[in-house]
This record gives sequence, C-alpha cells and structure tokens, in this order.
Amino acid sequence: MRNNILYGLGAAVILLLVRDINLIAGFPQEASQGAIFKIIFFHVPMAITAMLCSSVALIASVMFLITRNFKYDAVAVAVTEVGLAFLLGNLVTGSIWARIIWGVWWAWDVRLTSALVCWLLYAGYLMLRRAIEEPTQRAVFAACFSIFAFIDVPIVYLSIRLFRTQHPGPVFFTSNGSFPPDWTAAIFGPLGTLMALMMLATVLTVIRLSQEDSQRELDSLRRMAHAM
Amino acid sequence: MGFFRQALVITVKDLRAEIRTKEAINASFAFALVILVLFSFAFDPLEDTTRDISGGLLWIVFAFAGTLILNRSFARELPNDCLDALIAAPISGAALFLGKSVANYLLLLAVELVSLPVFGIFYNVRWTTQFWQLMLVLVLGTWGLTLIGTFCSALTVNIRLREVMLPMLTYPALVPVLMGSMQLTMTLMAGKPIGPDMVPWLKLLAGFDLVFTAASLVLVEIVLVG
Amino acid sequence: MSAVAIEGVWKFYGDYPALRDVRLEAERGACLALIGRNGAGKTTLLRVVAGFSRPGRGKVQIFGNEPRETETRRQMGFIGHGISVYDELSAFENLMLYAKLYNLPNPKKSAMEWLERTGLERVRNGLVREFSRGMRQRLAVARAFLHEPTVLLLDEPFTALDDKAITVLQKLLKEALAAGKTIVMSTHQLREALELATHVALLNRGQVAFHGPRTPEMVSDPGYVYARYGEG
Amino acid sequence: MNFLSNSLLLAQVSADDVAREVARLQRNYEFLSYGLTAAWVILVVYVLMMVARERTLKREIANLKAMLEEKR
Repeated sequence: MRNNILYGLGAAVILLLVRDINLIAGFPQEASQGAIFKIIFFHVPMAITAMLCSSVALIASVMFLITRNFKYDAVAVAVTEVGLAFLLGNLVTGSIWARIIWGVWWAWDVRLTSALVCWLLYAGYLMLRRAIEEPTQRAVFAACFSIFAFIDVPIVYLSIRLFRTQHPGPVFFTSNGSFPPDWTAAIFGPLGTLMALMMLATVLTVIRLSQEDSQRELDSLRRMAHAM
Repeated sequence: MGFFRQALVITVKDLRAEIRTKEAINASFAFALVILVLFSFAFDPLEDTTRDISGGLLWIVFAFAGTLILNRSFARELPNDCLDALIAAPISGAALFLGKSVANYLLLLAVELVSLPVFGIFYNVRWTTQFWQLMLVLVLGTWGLTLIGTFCSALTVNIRLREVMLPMLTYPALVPVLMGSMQLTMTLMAGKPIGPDMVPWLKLLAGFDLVFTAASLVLVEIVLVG
Repeated sequence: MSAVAIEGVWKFYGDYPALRDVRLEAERGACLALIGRNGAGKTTLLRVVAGFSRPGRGKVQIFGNEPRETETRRQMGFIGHGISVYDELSAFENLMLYAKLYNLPNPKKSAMEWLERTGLERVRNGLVREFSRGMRQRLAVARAFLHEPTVLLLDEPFTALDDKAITVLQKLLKEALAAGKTIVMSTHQLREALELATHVALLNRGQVAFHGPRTPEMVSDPGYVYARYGEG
Repeated sequence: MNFLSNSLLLAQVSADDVAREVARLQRNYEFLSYGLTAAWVILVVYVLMMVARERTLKREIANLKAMLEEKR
C-alpha cells in the first residue's frame, strides 16, 4: 500500500516536472539576462524546499526530545539529508548563474554564502550522527545540534547581510513587473516547480525513512549479537 | 547552594586542574604562535594591506587555538569517569556547563591576551590605541566562541575522532561571531574607534552571546543526562 | 515505602531492549545484589536507578521520588567503574570539591573525617596522579561516602580493588547496612557480595530471572543461583 | 510601430554586434543547460547513493541474522 502511494507520487512528480519544463521552455527570454535567467525556476524552489526541510527537521528534533519516539528522529535525519541534497542543487545552480551574471563562479554574496554555511552546519549534523554509535545518544545529541543549527541560520544570514549587499534584491511579489505573473505561477502555482520539487522531496524522504527503519533493525541486531 | 556558587566551584576545579598540568594552555599558546608565524609567510607582514586584514588573522588564530582548549574541557572528565560523579551530584547540568564554559573562557582569554603583544610586534600593529574597545570586542567575541565550543565539546565527548569533529561542528556555527569580531577588530587595529556604522556588529555579537547562552543552558541538561 | 522501587522499567538501545519490564524493590536496610552474565543489563539498570539515563518505559523511585530530583541526588551515592576523582588534584582537594557540590555544612571537616576513615590522612596533599592503585580506590570510596548517602549504588565494587580496599569497603558497607541504609550492587565477585546481600536478583538478557531473599545455600555455593534459575 | 522601431534598431547594428549577441545567447543557453543538468545530476546521484545504502543495509542485516542463527 505504502509502496503504491509512493510510486504514484513519483509518477506524478515526473509528469509535473515534464509539464513545467515544457511550459518554461515556451516562455520568452528575460530582457536583461537572457536565457540563463530561466534557471531561477529551479534555483529558487530548491532553496525554499531546503529551508522547509530544515524547519521540518527542527520540529521533528523537538518532538523527539519531548516524546522520545524514534520515528521523529528518523524523520529528522531523512529530511535533513534530502534538504542537504536540494541545498547543494541550489548552490550549484546559483554558482552557474553567478558565472554568467557576475562573471565569477562564486560571488560571496549574502544568500549564497549563508546557504553554504547552512550546508556546512547540516553536513556537520550528519557527520555527528555517523560518529555516535549508541542509538539513543545519537538521536538526542543530533536533535540538540539540529536545534542549535536552526537557531544559528538566521543569525548567520543577518551577519552576512551586514557584511555585504551585492545580490540583486528579491524580484518576486514586487510591483515593478519585471517578473510576469505567469512566470510566478510557473514556480509558486499549484502545478509549479516548487510543488513538483516539494513532492519529490517528500518521496525521497519517505524512501529514506524506510532505510532508517532498516538501520534501526541493524543497530538492534548488532546490539543483540554483542550481548550474546 | 546557589546556582552561581555551584558553577564557580566547577570553574575553580577546572582552572586548578588545568594550571597544574598546563596541557591545554601551553599547547594552545604554542599553536597560536606557530600560526602567527605561518601567516607572515602567506601575507607580507610589513605591507599596509596586511595590517588591514590583521584583525581577521587574529581571530582565525584565536579560533584555532581555542579548539585545543575546548577539546580538553570535557575530555578531562573522561579518564576516571568523573562526569558520572558530577552528574550524580545535586547540581544542575546548566550550572555544570556554565562553570566549564567560564573556565574555558578565562583560559582562552589568557591565551589571547598573551598572543596580542606578540602579534603587535610581529606585524607591526599598534593594537593599544583603542585598548578598551578592543577588550570589549575580545570579551564578547570570546564568550560566543567558548560557549558554542563548550557545548559541542559536550556533544562530542565520547565519540571517536573527537578532535576532528569539534572544529567541523563549531566553525560553521561560529560564522557570525568570527565575522563580527573580525570586522570590529580590523577597525580598531587601524586606530579608529567603533563608529555608528560598526555598532550593528556589536549588537550582533551581544545578541549571539545572549541567544546561545540561553539555548545551551536549556539544552545541556538533555545532553548530559539523555 | 521502599527505599528503591524499580517499577516496570524498560530501557532501549535503539529498538533493542536492554532492560525488559524490570520490577525490583529494596527496603530500608536491605542489600540487593544484582547478578548475571556480562551484557545481562546490570550496569544499565544501575545507571537508570542512579538517574544517569532515563528509562524508556516505567519508572524508578527512591523513597517515592524521581532519581533526578535534587533532594534524591543528595541521598544517593554511586561507585562506578571509574574512580571519579581527578588525577591533577590532591586527595583533599578532590573531597573538598564534592563536599562543596553536595553543599555539606562543614566541607573541611567532612573531607578530613573521610580521609581518616579510609586511611589517607597522611597523603591528603599528594596529587592523586601519584597514588597507588589501592590508595586511589580508597579515595573513590571516601568520595562516594562523603555526603553520608542513604542509598548506595555500587557497580562491580569489588572487581578492581586490592585487599586493603576490599576490607575498608566491606567494613563501611556493613556499618551502612547496620545504620539502616540501602545498598544496590551489581557484582561478579559472588562470594564477597553474597556475604553482605540480604536479597539477590538474577538478570538474564535484561529480564529478572530470579528475585528473592538470600538463602544460606547461596553463600555456601555461589554458583547455586545460576544453576537453579538458569541462564536460558 | 513595434516592427518599425525594431527595424530601425536593426539597421544600426553591425555584423560584429550580431555575432557577439549570438555568441552571448549561445553561452547563456549553454550555461542554462549546465545548471539544469547539474541540479538533476545531484539529485540522481543522491538517489543512487540511497540505493547503494539500501543494498549495504540489506546485506549487513542478512549477515547479522545469519550470525545470530549460528550463535544460537
């Protein structure tokens, strides 16, 4: 049953992505930046998905600390890992975009840099998990670190914004219509790329969750072998 | 016994044990010295541009040297299972953590204060012109550094590869502190006082210290007892 | 009310239950010996009772209170595998540290008193690093008894001790029992432990296989409990 | 009107300009395709990593179960 839903969702994601890519290919080029601007249709939703993942990770970590139910711990890892993959996609597309617009691969601008620091923080989370063997301790320590990382991210953003302001301001939701409404819909609409990527993230998270189940089975088998 | 008196007892214990052996503090200072010398090869120490970035160098040195002290902090409790006895004692995890943080803080401040004149001589920087403002930055920045470091030291205490994991966890989290301290120190090293344009950085440092002091005092009990 | 009540405690490592529904009690003045093979869960159980780790299910009560409450911690003494004193500090400084942490009315007096009772008063200013093994262990005993706990939790107390330390510890434990204190200890050294014990509990793979008063047969034949209640 | 202004603009550009513009557009497209490819490659690599992990997990579980049987 669960697998069928998963396959269905996966198929829906693929269909949705095909539709969106078709739609986006049909859009005219943006006036000042040309074709490369279209990377925004994936660059931005990837960042938003990653941010959402870190929020879910925070909630799951707090819930784990309150309930001590390992389901939440599994959710926290799964979602963090998927979020890291998406954030990496965001970083790479951002870097390629920067090469065209600014002429450098890495511009050290506010958002790119905070995303990188954020990536390093959560990569640290995964490394911490790998280093701790005892499952309960692993889950508790990781949850605490996840909360720390989540608190840190806005402060990092604030500090880097103080440091330099070079990135073009946010182009959505502003009235100067450089970003047409049907373009906005292609990202944020109910069938837009954001929805597609979020569904993709969900599918990946669910798969990762079942792996975490196996991991816990493995842990308990190890412990049993150790006890015998 | 009050919360702060308990923390003080822990601080005194840690400082006394450290001063007897001087393991961490010697290693930390020697390390700071070595990095200072190495940096002089990377950047010509007599050029003006080097003086401009010297504030940044200084904080990198402090962050590196600090890790050595922080690594020892909870590791000191390991050999004889002392952490068990401390957790069994009727003091809160927060007091234990605060006491250890303060001990690390004082040790790191000592290393920093000794490194500063050495740095001034090597790089021909007149660091005393804005002495008290520099001390303010040092006090705020170092507290942020020790706080995050001590918390991560508690997280990594009984894992393999502790020495590698601690910097991996702390440095990304420390970006705001290091950036703020570097900016402020660079201005002060250039002989300028902290003007209104630099005040946001001070606020950022103070805010970071406050937020993470609160967060770690709340979370540390969970980390220590599970 | 029993001094130590373990009520349906489960402890999980991930999914693996290291303790399964453990129910044990120890009255005031009782000495409960936990026996069982390596990995049976003795240390885990003691750590749960001491409040070092939380049970996954069930609860532990010390005189009706949670183990992590400050008042409860004041009443408990714990000797684990390590000696829990600092190598860089002197014997006296170590005891003073714990005396202050336990907020004793007269830390200096208590520290001196326990140095005397463990025969360490002449080396009180020596660093623990320079102590012999036996001296370190006696200091560890002094550290655990310093705040006059009413509940003593001992994890393999006799294992690493030399003869003199065993004598000191046994004497102290007998006094403690006579004074109505409660002892829970895990042990391999059946002979020494069973001499003291009033009750015996056998743990097997995290479950209580046997729990009851100590009988004379057990002392004369330490393997008796294992043979009778088995190892599954 | 639009057509008129466009042709006026076109009349002003040299062949060089056109070539440069075409090159710019091509570079733009090239980098767009790099970007999108990179994004998908990352996700695909992640999925492959998950598959690999799934396999090792299964194998280790099987190994451990066999070992436990043996011990019993």
